[in-house]
Amino acid sequence: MATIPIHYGLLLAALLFVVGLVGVLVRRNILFILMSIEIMLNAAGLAFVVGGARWGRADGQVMVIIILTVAAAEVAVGLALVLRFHGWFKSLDADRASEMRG
Amino acid sequence: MTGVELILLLPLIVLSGAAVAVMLAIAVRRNYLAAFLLTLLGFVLTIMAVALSPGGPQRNVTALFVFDDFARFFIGLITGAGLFVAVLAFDYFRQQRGQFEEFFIMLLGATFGCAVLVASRHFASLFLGLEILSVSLYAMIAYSRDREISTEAGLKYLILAGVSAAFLVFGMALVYAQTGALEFSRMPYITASPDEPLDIIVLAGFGMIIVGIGFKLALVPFHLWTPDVYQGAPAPVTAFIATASKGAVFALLLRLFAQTDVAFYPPLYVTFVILAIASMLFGSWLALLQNNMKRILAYSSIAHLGFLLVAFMGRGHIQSTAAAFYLTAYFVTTLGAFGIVSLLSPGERDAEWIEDYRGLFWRRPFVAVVFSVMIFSLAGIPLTGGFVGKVLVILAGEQAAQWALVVVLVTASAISLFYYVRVVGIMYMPAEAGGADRPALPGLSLQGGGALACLTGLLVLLGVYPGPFLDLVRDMVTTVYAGVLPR
Amino acid sequence: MMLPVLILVPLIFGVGAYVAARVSVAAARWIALLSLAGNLGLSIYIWIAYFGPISLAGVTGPWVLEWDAPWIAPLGVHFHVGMDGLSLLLVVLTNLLGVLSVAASWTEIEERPGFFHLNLLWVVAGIVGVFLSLDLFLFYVFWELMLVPMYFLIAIWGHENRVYAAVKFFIFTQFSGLFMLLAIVGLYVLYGSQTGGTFEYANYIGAPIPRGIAMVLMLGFFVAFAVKLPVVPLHSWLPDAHTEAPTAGSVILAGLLLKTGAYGLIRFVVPLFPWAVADFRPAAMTLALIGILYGALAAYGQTDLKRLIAYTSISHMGLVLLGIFAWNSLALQGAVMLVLCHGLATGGLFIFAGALQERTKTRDIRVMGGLWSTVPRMSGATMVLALASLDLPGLGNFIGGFLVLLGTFRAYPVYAAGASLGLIVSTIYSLRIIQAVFHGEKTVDWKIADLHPREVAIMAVIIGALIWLGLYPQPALDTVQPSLNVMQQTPARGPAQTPVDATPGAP
Amino acid sequence: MLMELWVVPALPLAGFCVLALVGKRLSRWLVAGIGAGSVGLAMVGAIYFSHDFMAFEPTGHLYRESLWTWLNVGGFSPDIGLYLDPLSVVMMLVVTIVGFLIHVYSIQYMAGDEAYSRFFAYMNLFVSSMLILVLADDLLILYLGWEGVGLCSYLLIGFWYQSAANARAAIKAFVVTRVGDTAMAIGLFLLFTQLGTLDIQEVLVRAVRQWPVGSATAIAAAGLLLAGAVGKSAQLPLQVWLPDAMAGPTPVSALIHAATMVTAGVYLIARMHDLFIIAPPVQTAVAVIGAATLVLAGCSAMTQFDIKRVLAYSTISQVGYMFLALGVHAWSAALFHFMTHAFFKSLLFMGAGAVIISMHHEQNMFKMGGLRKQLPFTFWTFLIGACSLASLPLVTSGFYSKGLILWSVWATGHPVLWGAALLGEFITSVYTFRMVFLTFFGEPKGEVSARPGPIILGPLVILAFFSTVAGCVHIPRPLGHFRLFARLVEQALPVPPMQPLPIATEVVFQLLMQGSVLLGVAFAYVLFLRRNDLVAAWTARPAGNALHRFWFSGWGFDWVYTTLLAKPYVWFAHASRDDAFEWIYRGIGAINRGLHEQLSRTQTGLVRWYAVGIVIGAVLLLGLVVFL
Repeated sequence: MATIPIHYGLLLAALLFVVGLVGVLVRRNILFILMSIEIMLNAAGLAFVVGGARWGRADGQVMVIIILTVAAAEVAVGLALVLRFHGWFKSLDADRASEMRG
Repeated sequence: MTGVELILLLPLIVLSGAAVAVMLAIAVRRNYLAAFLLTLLGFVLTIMAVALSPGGPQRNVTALFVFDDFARFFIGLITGAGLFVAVLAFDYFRQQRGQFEEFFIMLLGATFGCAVLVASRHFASLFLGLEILSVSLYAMIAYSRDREISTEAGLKYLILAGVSAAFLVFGMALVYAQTGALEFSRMPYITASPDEPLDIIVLAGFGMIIVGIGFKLALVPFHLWTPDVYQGAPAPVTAFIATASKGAVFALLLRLFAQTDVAFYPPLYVTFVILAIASMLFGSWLALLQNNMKRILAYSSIAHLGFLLVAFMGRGHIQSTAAAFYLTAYFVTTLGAFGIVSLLSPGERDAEWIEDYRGLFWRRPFVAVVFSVMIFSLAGIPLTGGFVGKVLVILAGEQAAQWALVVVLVTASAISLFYYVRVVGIMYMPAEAGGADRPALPGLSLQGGGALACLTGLLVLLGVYPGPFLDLVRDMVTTVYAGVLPR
Repeated sequence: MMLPVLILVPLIFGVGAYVAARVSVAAARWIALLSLAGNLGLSIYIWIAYFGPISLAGVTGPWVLEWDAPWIAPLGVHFHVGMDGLSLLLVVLTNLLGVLSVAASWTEIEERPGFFHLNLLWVVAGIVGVFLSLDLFLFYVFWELMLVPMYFLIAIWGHENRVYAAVKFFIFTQFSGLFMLLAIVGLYVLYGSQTGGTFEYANYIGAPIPRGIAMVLMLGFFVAFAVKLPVVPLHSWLPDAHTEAPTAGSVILAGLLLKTGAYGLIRFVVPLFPWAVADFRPAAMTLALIGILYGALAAYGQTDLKRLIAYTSISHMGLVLLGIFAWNSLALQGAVMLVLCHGLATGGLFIFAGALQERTKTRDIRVMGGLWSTVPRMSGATMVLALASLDLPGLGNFIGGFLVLLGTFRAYPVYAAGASLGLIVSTIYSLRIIQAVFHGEKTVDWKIADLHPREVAIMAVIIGALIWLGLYPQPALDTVQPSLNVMQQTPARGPAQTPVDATPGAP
Repeated sequence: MLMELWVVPALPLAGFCVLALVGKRLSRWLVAGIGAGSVGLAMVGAIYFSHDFMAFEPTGHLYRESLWTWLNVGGFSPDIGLYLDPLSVVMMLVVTIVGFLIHVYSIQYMAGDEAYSRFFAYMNLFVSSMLILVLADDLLILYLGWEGVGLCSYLLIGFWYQSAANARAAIKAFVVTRVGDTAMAIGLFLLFTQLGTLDIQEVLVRAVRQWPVGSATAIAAAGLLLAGAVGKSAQLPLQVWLPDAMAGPTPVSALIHAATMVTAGVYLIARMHDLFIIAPPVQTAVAVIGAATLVLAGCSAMTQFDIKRVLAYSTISQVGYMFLALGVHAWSAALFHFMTHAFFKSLLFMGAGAVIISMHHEQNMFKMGGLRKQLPFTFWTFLIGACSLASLPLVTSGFYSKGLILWSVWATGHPVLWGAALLGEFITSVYTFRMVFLTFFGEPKGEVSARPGPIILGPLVILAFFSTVAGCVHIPRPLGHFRLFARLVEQALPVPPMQPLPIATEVVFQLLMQGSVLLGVAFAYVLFLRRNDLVAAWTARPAGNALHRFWFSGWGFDWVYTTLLAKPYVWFAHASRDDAFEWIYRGIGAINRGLHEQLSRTQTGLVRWYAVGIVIGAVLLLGLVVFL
C-alpha cells in the first residue's frame, strides 16, 4: 500500500469528483443527478481513505462511514422529493422546474 | 464523559430530546397545538440550558465539540430564532389545509444541526451538523405540498446543497490528507511562518471548504439558489434559512478561521475580499427593481452577508464583536421581515408581492410600522440595531484598514436604499382603488403580534441602547480566540 | 436639562399629535403648534437669559449649556449636547420655522393630519439634535434621523411626482451621509485611542492628522454637507424635493435642512481639518462660484414656481459656502447671517408658493400674471421676500451677503468679485418671480382669496424678523461671535497645524 | 439748533409705512394728505435745518449725527448716522422742495388711479431713501439709500404693472443699475479691505494719506465707484434703462428720472471727490464719459417722437454735463447745474404730463401741435423750462449753470471737451425747441379733453419761478460776479484749478455759447416749424434714414446688450431648465438598472445552471487560491 504515492490516490479521488460533477451538470434526469452527487461524495470518501492511510489513523475511515450514512439519509429525503416532483411535473427533467426566475 | 461535560452538552441533548418527544407525541395523538407547545417548551428549555451552562473559554467536550461562550452565544441566538420561527410557522400553517405536526420535528432537527455546527471543533461534527441541518431543510422547504414552487425549491436546494456538501467534504479530505488534522485546533500552525507559502493542496482544500460554506451563506458567486429557494419555501422556513442556517454557518466560519491562521494567507484573504465585494454589490443590484418581497429579502440577504464578511476581514475583538452584533441585529430584522410576510400570508399563497403591501400603513398601522422598522434596520437607519451593526462593521473594516471594502459597503448600502425605500414607500402610499380584487390579508394572532412586538422592541433596544448587549457580545464571542497563540 | 427637553418636546408631542388626531384634527394641529411654540419660547428664553445684558452663563468655555450622559459605553459614545451662540440661533430659527410651517399647513393638509404632524415634529426634533450634538456619533444619528420623517413628508403629502422626489432625496442624503460615517469612524479608529476612545467632537480638534489622511477624512465630511447645502454638482435632489414637498416640507427643507449642511461645515469640517480645508479651498470656492451663478441661471429658466425658488436656494447657499471657506470673522458672520435670513426669506417664499398653489392648484408661472390687484397683501409680502433674496439693504440677507463678500474680498478678491455677480443674477430671478406672478397681463382670470389673517401673521413674523436683522443685527451677531472666535482659534491649538486664516489685511 | 436731523428722512418713511400698511382703507384725501404732507413736513424740516446750518456755521462746516451702530463685526462697524455739510444741504433742499412740489402735483395728476395709496407710498419711500442717500455718513448707509432709490425706481416704473412692457422696463432699469451697483459694492469691498473703514470722511482722509496720486488701488477704487455712478446716472455705457423708464407715471419721471435719483451718481462722485482727485485717469474718464454722453444722448433726443423720451434723453445729456463738470474738478459747477436742472427738468416733465393728460394720454409729439392756445398756462411754464434747458441768455437758470460748466471746462484746459460741450449746447437747443414747436405751435392735431387743474398748475408756476431765478445764486464775472452758491459749496468741496484768464476771454466764450444756442433755436425753427419737408426729405434717403434710426434707437446700445448679454443669458437659462447635471444622475441610474437587468438574467430558474454557477465560482476561486 505504502508504495502507492499519496498523490495518486488523491488524483483518483479528484477524477472521481469531477466525473460526478460533470454528471450533475450534463444529466437532466433528477435521479441521475442524485447519483452523480453520490459519486462526488464518494470521491471525498476515497480521499479520506487515502489520507487515513497516509497518516495511519482511523479517523479518516470514520469520516467515510459518516459520509456514507449521511448520503443515505440525503438520498432518502431526495427520493421522496423526486416523487413529489414527478407528481407535479409528470417528468423527471430537472429543467422543467423553472417556475421561479429573475 | 464527566458530569460537567454532560451539563455542557445539555443544550444539544434538550434539542434532540425535544425532537424525539414531539415525534412520540404525534405518534400517540395528532394535535397541532400540542406539537407546537412541546416545540416551544423544547426551545425554551434549550435556552435555559444555554443560560445555565457554565461557559467560559475552551470548554471542550470530546474531540468533536466545544461549548465555550462563543458557542453558547450562537446556540442561544439560533434557538431564539427557532423559537420565533416556530411561532410564525404555527400561525402560518394554520391557514393551510393539511397536517403539519411533523414540521416541528424538522424545525427542532434543523435547529439541532445548527447548534452542532456552532459547537463543533472537528470536521466530523461540522459535516454532521451541516447535513442534519440540510436534510431537515430539504423537507421543510418542500413542506407546502399543494404548492408547485415549494417542491421546486426543495429539489433545487437538495441538488445544489448536495453538490456544495460534496465540495465541502472533499475539501476537508484534502486538508486531512495533507495535514492529518481533523480538529481545527490542530491546524493553526501548518506552516512555520506566515511568509512561507502554504501547501497547494491544503490551499485547494480550504478553497473547496469555502465553496461549501459560501454556498450556505449564499455568497456571490454561489448565491444563485437563494431567491428561488426563498420564494418557494414557506415564509417561516425562509426566515429560518435566512437566519439560523446562515448564522450557524457564519459562526462556524468564524471559529474555523479564528482557530487556524489560514484565512490570512494572502490567497484566501484576497478570495474573501472578492467574495465580500461581489456579494455586497451583486446582491444590491439584483434586488434593485425586484417586485417579489421574498426575492428582495433574498437578494438583500446576499448583500448583508457581504457586509458581514467585511467584519470578518480582521482577527480581533472588534471584528468578532462586530460580526456577532451585526448577525444578531440581522437575525432580529430578518425574522421580523419574514415574520410579517408569513403572518400576512393567506392560506393559498404567500403575501410576497410588494403590491400586497400597498397602503398597508393606512389599513394596518402596527404591522406597517413594524415592517418599516425592520426595513430601516436592514437599510441601517439610526435607532435600529441594523445601524449600530453597520457602524460596528465599518469600524471593524477600518480597523483592519480595509478602506476599499468599506467604500464598497457604503456604495452597496446606497444602492440598496433604493429598494428598501421603495418597499417602505409602497406601504405609505394610499391604497389604490383597484386593490379590491386581492384577497384580504389575515389578521394577526395574539402570539404573532406579540412576536412582532417583541422583535421590534429588541431591534429598537439594540439601536437605542446597545451598550450592555455590546459588552455581553464582546465578552462571550471573544472566547473563540482562547487557546490560540497570537502569531 | 433644557437641551434634552428641546429635543424631547417635539418627539413626545409628535406622538401626542398623532394620537390626538384620531379624536380631533384641530387638537393635533394645536398640539403641534403649541409644543413648537413652547420650544420656541424656551429657546428664546435661553437666548435672553444667557446672551442678554445680564448673562447667566459662567465665563468658562463657549458652551452656555451642556448636557452629557454616557450612551454606548463600549464605544465611548456619549449623549453629549451643548449649546453655544451659533447653535442657539439655529435652534431658534428651527423652532420658529417649525411654528410657521405648522401654521402654514393649517388648511393645506387635510389627509392624515396626525401622521403629518408626527413627521413634522420629528423632523424638527432631528434638526434641533443636529444643531446641539457635540458627539460625532450622536450627530450622525440625528443627521440621518431627520431624513426619515422628511422622506415621509415628501412621499405622502407631496405633489404629483412625490415618490420620485422623495426617493431621490433620501438616497442622495443617505449616501453622502454614509461617507461622513466613514470619516467619523475613521477619525475614531485612527485617533480615538489618543483621545480617550470617544466620539467627543472637541477631542479631535487639533488632532495631529497627516495631510493626506486629513484630506480624505475631510472630504468624507464635506460630501455629506455639500449634498445638504447643496454644492452644485450634488444639488440634483434639491429642486425635485423642494418642488414636490408640501409647503411645510419645503419650508423645512429650504429653511432648515440646507442649514444643517452649512452648520456642519462651520462646526466640524473647518475646525477638525484646518489644513485640509486650506488645501481644498480653491476647489471649494470654485464650486461655490459655480453654484452661485448656475443656481441663479437655472432659477431664471424655470416655469415651476417652487422649482424656481428651489434653484435660488442653490445660488444663495453657494454664497454661504464661499463665506465659510473664506473663514474670517466677517465672512463667517456673514455666512451665519445669510443662513438665518435665507431660512426666513426662502421659507416665506415657499409659504407664499404653497398658499398660491393651494388657491390656484398650479405652480406654473406661465398661467399666472397680473395678480397684484387680486391679492395685494400676498403681493406686497412676496415682494419684500423677493427683495430680501436679491440682497436689498435694509433686509437681513443684505447683511449676510455683504459680510460674506466683504470678508471673502479681504482674502480672495477674485472669488469675491466673481461672487458679486450673484448680486446681478439674483436681481434677475427675484424680479422674475414678481413679474411673472403679479405683474403683466392676466393670462387666466383667477378669482382667489388674498392672504388670510393667519397667513398675514406668518408673513408679518418673517418680514419683521428680516427687517430687524437688516437694520439691527447686532444681537444676533454678538450671540454668534464668541463661538466663532473659539472655532477660529482652534487651529492654533494643534501641534501639526498651520493657521488657516491667512488674512492679508491692509498692506 | 442742529439736532434730530433724522426726522427729515424719517417723516417720509413714516408716511410710507402708514400708506403701505393701511393705505387701502384710507380716503383719497387722507392718502394725499399723508403722502404729500409727510414730504412737505420733511421739506420744512430741511429748510429749517439748512437755515440753522448756514446760520450757526458749525465747526468744520459739518454736522454729524449718529443714531446707532448698524453692526459691529471684526473691525467692521458702520454706524447708522447722518452727515450734513453744504453739499448735502444743497441736495437735501432740492430733494425735499422738488419732491414736495411733485407730490402736490401728483395729488391731482394721479387722482383717477385706483392704486392711489400705493403710488404715494412708493413716492414717500423714494424721498426717504433719497434723503438717506444724500445724508449718509457711511458708505454702507449710502449704499442702503442707493439701493432703496433703485428699488423705488423699479416699483414706480412698473407702477402700471398690467402692461408687460412696463414691467419689463422696470426690470431693465433695476438690472442695469444693479450692474453698476455691483461694481460699486466691489469698490466698497476694496475700500474697506484697504482702508479698514467705510465712514466716508475717514475713507477720504485715509485714502489721501495712504495712496499716492495715481496709485493703482486708488484708480481701481475710484473706477468701481464711477461704475456705480454711471449706472445710477444713466451715463454711457449704462444709459439704456432711462428712456424705457418713462413707462412710469409722469410725476415719477419728473422726480426720480429727472430731478433727483439720476443725479445720485453726481452726488457720489462729488462726495468722494478726494478719492477721484488722487485717481486722475478716472477723473478724466468721468469727463470723457460726460462729454460723450451729452452729445450722444442729445442726438438721440433730436429723433424721438415721444415727448417723454425726448426729455429722458435730455436728462441723460444734462447729467452728462454734470459729469463733465465733475471730471474737470468743477465741483460747484456740477452741483449748480444739478440744482437748476432739477428745477427746470421737473418743470418740463410736469408740463409734459399736463399736456399728456390733456391729450388723452397721448405722448407722440407729432400728434400734438398748436397747444399754445388751448393750454396757455402750461405753454408758458413749459416754455420757461425749455428756455432754461436750452440756456437762453440772462433770464434762465440754465444759462448760469451751464455757462459755468463750459467756462470751467475751458479754464481748466480741456478744449476738446469744451468743443463737445459747445456742440451739445447747439443740439440741446435744437431738440428742446423741436419739442416746443411740435407740441405747442403749428396746427392742432388732436383735441384737448381736460384742462389741468390748479393743483397741477401751482407747482408748475413755482418751479417756473425757480427755473428763472435759481441762476442768480451764482453770477459769472462778466455779469457781476456773485458767488453765493460756490462759496457755500466750496466749504465742502475744493476749488477747481482754473487758469486765471482775463474777463474778456470769458465774455468771448459766453458769446460763443450763446451763439450756438441761438443757432440751434433758429435751426429748430426752420426745420420743425417752417420747412417740415426738409427733415422728411432727408430722412427718406438711405443714409439719413439709417442715421435717424441709429439715433432713434439710442446708438444701438440696446441692440448690443440684447444680443450679447440678454439673449444668451435667457437662452442658457432655458437650456438649464432641465438641469444638465441631472444627466449625470440619470446616467448612474441607468447603469444600475442595466446591471440589475443583466444580473437578473443569470437567475434563470434552471437548477443545472445554478450548479454551473457554483462550478464556475469554484474554478475561479481555486484558480485564485492556487495561482496567487
